Amino acid sequence: MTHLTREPIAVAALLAAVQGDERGGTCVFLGTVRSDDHVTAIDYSAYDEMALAEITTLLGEAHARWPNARVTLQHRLGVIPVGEASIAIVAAAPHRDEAFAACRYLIEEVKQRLPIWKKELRADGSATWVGQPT
Amino acid sequence: MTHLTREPIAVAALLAAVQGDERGGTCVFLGTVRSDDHVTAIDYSAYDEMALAEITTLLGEAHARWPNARVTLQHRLGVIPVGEASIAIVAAAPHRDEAFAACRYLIEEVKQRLPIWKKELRADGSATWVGQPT
Amino acid sequence: MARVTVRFFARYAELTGCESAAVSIASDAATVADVLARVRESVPGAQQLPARPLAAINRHQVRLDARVQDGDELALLPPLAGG
Amino acid sequence: MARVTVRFFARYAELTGCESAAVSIASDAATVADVLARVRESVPGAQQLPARPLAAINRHQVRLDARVQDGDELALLPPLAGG
Repeated sequence: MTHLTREPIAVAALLAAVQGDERGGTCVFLGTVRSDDHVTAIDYSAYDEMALAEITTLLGEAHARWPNARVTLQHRLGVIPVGEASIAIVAAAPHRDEAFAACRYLIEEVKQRLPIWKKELRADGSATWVGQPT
Repeated sequence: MTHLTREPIAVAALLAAVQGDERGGTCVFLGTVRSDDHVTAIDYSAYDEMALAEITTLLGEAHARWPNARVTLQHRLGVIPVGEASIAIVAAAPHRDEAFAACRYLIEEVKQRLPIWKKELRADGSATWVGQPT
Repeated sequence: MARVTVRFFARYAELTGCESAAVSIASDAATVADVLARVRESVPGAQQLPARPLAAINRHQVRLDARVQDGDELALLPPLAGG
Repeated sequence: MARVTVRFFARYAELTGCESAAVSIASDAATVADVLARVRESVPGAQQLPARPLAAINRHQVRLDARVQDGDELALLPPLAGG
């Protein structure tokens, strides 16, 4: 499982990586590019080596906290058109409480901790870095 | 979108039904048959007409509570082998809080309110109704 | 007189060997409990139904003291286990 | 003397027109803040970096008073926006 990709995210492969006969609940979160404010796409970039290390840390934290859960995630980089997924998180667990909790934990930590940046691209050719003081 | 099916659930079709350019967060819950206690499959049956009416009610409640969310679900009936999904719930919303909340609401209500029953089938030919006082 | 279609599901259908039964009640003010009592008499195996099963009239859950009317569909529902 | 590789990402790479720069610091006890001061002098556009950017040494976030050592990779990180 590669956690950073420049291709469209294949959720089926993520599901296959974590589901199993003992895990009856699976929670998936998909973050997709929104069409807010005339955005047509977002260009995602990363400090790849640090992002990968941090993803490994995050997944380890989730596994420590919910030992019966299996979790994985994939973040897409590059130019992602509106409507396509930039991130997919999948958590499978024996019961749904753990699956929801692990999935939610991971998306919150991803947003706080991954060295990834986004530049919104608009139809008029303008571009804006997200989350930057201007 | 048919909410009760006797075929394997196609999550992609459910996603397509609710995702959209204004909805950046999608939460999916999949309930799959677990291999607990030598179970090899679960035979799901329903009071179809009432289950369909109740599903429509539930989806309406979720939409009323999270007006920006789009939600759908599909419940599979018949004999479902271990590892395959009996239910899929999908909620897409502008932001992830609403998507998680609507998805979680629906699975809890489904478990409480749908007139659906399950009979666990085991390799030795035995079968047990789930949730029955014995 | 009220003619009611009684439907049995899942384990209750197994207990009675029956999916649907027509039941007639003379009273103008019959309740679900009255129909249930009649069912216990007339449908073999129905004695094994629990004392107070979940019930729905015309696809809406009701209490056992709810009134039934001519033409109603009364469903007897084992403990719900969807999902 | 410490030789440090400084990496710029996203908007900071745009401001400096640079992805990576080698910086040498004479002090044995140099901090991230010292390297940052040197970067502002030597890399065109780096004056526009914020006063206190996020920083990581060898892929771990650190404070600006963290020590840098010879061979370190110091990354200057715009506000994180993953997901």
